[in-house]
Amino acid sequence: DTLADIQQRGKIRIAVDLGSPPFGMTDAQMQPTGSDIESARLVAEALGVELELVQVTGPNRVPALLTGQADIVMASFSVNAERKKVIDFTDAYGVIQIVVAAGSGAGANATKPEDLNGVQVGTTRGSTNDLEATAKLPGAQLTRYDDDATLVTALVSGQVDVMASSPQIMTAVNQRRAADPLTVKIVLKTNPYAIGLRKGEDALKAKLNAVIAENLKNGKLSEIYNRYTGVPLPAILPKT
Amino acid sequence: MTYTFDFSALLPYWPDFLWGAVLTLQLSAVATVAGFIVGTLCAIGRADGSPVVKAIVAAYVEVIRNTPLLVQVFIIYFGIATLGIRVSANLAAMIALTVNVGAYTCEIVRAGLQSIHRSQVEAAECLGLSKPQIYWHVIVRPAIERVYPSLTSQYVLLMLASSITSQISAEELTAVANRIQSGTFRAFETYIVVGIIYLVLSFVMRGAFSAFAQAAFTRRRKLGTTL
Amino acid sequence: MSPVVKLNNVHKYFGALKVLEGVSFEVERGGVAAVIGQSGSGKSTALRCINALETIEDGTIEVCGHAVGDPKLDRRALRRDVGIVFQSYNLFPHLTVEQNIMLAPTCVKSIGKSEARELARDVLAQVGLSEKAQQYPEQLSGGQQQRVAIARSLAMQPKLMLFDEVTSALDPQLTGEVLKVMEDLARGGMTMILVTHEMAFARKVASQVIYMHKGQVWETGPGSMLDAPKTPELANFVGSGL
Amino acid sequence: MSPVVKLNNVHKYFGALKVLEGVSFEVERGGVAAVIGQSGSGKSTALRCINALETIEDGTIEVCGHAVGDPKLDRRALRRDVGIVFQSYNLFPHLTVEQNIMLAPTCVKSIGKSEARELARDVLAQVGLSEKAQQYPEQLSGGQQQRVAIARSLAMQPKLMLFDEVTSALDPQLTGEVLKVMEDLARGGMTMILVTHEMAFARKVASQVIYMHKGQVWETGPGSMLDAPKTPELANFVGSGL
Amino acid sequence: MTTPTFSLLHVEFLAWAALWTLGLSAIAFIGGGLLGFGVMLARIGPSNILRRAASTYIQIVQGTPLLILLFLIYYGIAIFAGPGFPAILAAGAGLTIYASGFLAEIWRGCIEAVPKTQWEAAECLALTRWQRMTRVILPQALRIATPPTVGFLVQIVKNTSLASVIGFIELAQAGKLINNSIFEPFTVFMVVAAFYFAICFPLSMWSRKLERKLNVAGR
Ligand SMILES: Nc1ncnc2c1ncn2[C@@H]1O[C@H](COP(=O)(O)OP(=O)(O)OP(=O)(O)O)[C@@H](O)[C@H]1O
Ligand SMILES: Nc1ncnc2c1ncn2[C@@H]1O[C@H](COP(=O)(O)OP(=O)(O)OP(=O)(O)O)[C@@H](O)[C@H]1O
Ligand SMILES: [Mg+2]
Ligand SMILES: [Mg+2]
Repeated sequence: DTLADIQQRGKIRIAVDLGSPPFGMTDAQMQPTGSDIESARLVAEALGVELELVQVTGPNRVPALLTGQADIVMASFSVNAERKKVIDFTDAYGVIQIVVAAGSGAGANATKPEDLNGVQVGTTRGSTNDLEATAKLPGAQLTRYDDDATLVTALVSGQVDVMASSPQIMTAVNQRRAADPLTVKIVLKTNPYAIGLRKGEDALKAKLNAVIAENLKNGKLSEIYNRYTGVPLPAILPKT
Repeated sequence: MTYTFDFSALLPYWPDFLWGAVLTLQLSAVATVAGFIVGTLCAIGRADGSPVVKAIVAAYVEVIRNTPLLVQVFIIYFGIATLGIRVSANLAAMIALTVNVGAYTCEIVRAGLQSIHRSQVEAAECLGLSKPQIYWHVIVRPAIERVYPSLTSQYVLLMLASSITSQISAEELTAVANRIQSGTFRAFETYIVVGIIYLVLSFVMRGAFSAFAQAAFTRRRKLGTTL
Repeated sequence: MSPVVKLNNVHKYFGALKVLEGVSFEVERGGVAAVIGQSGSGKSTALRCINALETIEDGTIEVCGHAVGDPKLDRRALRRDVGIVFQSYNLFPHLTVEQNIMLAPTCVKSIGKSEARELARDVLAQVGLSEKAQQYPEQLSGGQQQRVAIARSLAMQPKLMLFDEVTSALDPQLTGEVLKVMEDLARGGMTMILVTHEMAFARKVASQVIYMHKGQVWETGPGSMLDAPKTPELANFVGSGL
Repeated sequence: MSPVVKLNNVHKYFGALKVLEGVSFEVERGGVAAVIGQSGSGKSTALRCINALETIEDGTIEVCGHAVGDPKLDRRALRRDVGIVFQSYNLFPHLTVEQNIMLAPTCVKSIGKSEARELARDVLAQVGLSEKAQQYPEQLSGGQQQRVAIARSLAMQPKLMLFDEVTSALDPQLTGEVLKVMEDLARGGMTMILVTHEMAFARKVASQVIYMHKGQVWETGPGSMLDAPKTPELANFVGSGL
Repeated sequence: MTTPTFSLLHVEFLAWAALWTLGLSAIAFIGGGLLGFGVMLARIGPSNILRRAASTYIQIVQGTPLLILLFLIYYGIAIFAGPGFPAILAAGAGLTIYASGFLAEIWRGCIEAVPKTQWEAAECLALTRWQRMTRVILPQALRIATPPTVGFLVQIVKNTSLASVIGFIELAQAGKLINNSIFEPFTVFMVVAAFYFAICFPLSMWSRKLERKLNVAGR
């Protein structure tokens, strides 16, 4: 029972992805920051235990859980059916859209998935974005990077001009790509994201759900989300 | 141990593994050939070029040999783009691997060139051969034959090191593995399978190299000894 | 008839070391010159200067009409006319005997493969090694290797052959094989300069003996001069050398 | 008095190559056996078999009471009784002369350092190299190195010494030094088997000459047998060897 | 939100990360050295089974990309040894295994470069196998082994960069993190490369110097 373990050792190990701005990143002092990190602090505080951040990359999030590297994952961890087969999710504590965004070059006039046939589209390997883009953009030429940061770097440096990722990533890109900013062309999906945990941890899940519900109600989660992504959370989060 | 092994989940992905392996071999093959040419020319330049050429080659070799391939891959992939040239990840990977293995080839071939005794060159000079002819017939060919085992090892290492290019979206074997494990969530099994594929690839590559040696070096075929 | 080789007051230094100090001699067409002298007296260096393997500090060397000291010298043309054989054979280990011999004719004279092979057969027969054409150097004895080296030079049909102690790495029996080939060449009218320690051979074959001492030609004359040395150095050398 | 070494019908093959084909001989305590024969006749191999460096296919070898062919042979015990010196010295290059000599006594016989040093002095004196104790092998001439190798073996106070062409890498002068040491040993009553090419030495020192040919003992007898060979092979060997 | 540019702060951050790179290299070298020595002993030892096992081990380690090895260890440790294993141990274990495979082979070559006659001479002096090894062979092999060992150290330092893929923050990962926040890939990775060069180049030079010395002495 992970909850008992956490309480016993007085410390919770939360996996975060520092390569996924603005949810997880480092600040100017190279300290971890981002909405997920803030939310993780909230969770640790609510449980009354110390927080230990475990760094993971996108593709490593599920293995990190399954192999016990971390107790829970808070890394813009979108809920989807495949993942639910192997791990559990709490209620959502945020949403993330999957969009196709493009600059003025290739894909500038895209309005539907077929318009992207043969176009190079960057995404993050193994993420929900990857799965969604693979399913919905069968004709596109998907270019998969290991983490969001590398994707952003690729977009900023001009290695690719079209992305299938979140609006937050697009914002991060545009800060560095003033000459030819990306705009959203197609919304592929709106996904809730939630805390990931191993299956069968019902006590922990209940506890976390309570923490989320409370902090949604008191507006703390929305405030954090707003602070980092620039938009408030929707009033009602989709069910997970 | 709470983990149960399940390799069957990977079965449907065998074509992906296959294509990943094919791309890995392609990357290595191109880098091997190109790196060999670059390295050999550099070795000649370092042995016999003007002081400027020598200095440039020396700097190239030292910089490459003393920095990680991972960093070289990033610099080439993003650096080239920053200059405004867009290359595909595969091409960038090939360039990076070529640049990398070229430096190592240069060092190995140089050792081979140095092992050719001066008297061999003098003998060829005295027979009236021109400089390029001497290089080709008397220096480079036997030198390559001598260092062939080292070259083989280096190119097998290159094939293994090409796994790094997954970081810049080249869809080679390791990239495929990363993608499959995040689809199946069978990380450990995936990496075991991929590890075995790499092992097989390295045996295949060694086999191919020794077959090539058998065909190319007639003397070795006949006498069974190395130079 | 002008001489094939003519050295005039040749000086050669290695840094501070004066190896040749005014060497002059001539060899006529068809002549066989044996160069003798103590170790370090500059014999090899003189030979190497003749073939432009070393540059000289002073003096002139004329070989088959080429001015060797001239900076504009066409070395490759010179070397078509001059063959040289070294003590250490210097065969190419990665090539068969035949390939060793064919290399220069095909590369330098642009002779076709089959013609070159023909040529290789001829010269191999000349040195008595016809059956070794497909062997690699390491499969041959020292004497056989040396004879292949001679054949390789002969294949270029040089006007002048230089031999630098070609027998001193060989045991007496193998030496005999190589000397026989050289005798045949001399009888065939080839102009030759040979550095040798084999006094008996020099006496027998040479039309001219050149005794070098301390970087100079100390004494020169016909083979018979070895029996009646004029200088005490040569007397001493002949006495101890045999 | 039983023999120190007794070979009986020893067979030794390297793969298909039959190197020893039924070798039998004995050496008495205090005897000096000189093994002679052409290159490749199996002399070194016989010596190596005696010291269990090679296993044998058939026959028996008894050395100082050890049954060498026996799989349960205690090799270390055997080697305490047998010293061997090779053509190529095989000194340990990273140790000084003294350390080379002290190594085995301290390691094997557990003798104290100072006692071992004493011992080293003694054997070094015996081979006439007292002043070289602190040198490294590469600082010595070939003959000196060979004498150190002998001293190193002597320090183990073996009952039997084997010498394998210990002088053939040396020039005549150095050879003389080493032979002198061996003569002294023979005079001191050491049992020895020596493979040698020095017929004169064999004649002078050996109590018994063993002529090997094609992996067999072809002829054996006292030193004088060299002057009156019974077999044409030995006659031929003695004739050409000198 | 203004985007910061590359500053001294980042250099300092990289310098700290470089210390981790050094630490990881040290773990890998020491661990790999000990393990590699054992593997090497098994590889040249008298036991047939051990010899074959060691040889298989070496072939597997040398035939698998370090990246895959690291992934396997990272997840493998968690599976078999339970959770909570810090990344440094996974990275250290992976690099240790990697280094042991290569060092074992390098050292085997050096030991075999000691002439066979030295073994025989030692054997004929009745030394035990262990004494032969420690008193006669190893001291000689050590001299030969130093240059290639130092040379391999360079490989280890460079290859610690791969630990970044399992989230261990060393020099390469630090570079990635900085790049996340400032997006100047070219500058960042050039500086990272310079750090590696500053560590590796002196080692390379040292190795070459040793090699030259050995060649001169061996002549
Ligand atoms: N490349 C070189 N650099 C410096 N000194 C050299 C060089 N080649 C030869 N010498 C020196 O020049 C002198 C003459 O050498 P050379 O080889 O001509 O003598 P030699 O008469 O052929 O002797 P030997 O009979 O030993 O071959 C010797 O003192 C030798 O050390
Ligand atoms: N380890 C080995 N493996 C295979 N063949 C060997 C080996 N050692 C020796 N031989 C062969 O055994 C034969 C006898 O060798 P051995 O060394 O005993 O001859 P030898 O009489 O000592 O000759 P030499 O006078 O040249 O030393 C030779 O043909 C040799 O090639
Ligand atoms: Mg000379
Ligand atoms: Mg022998």
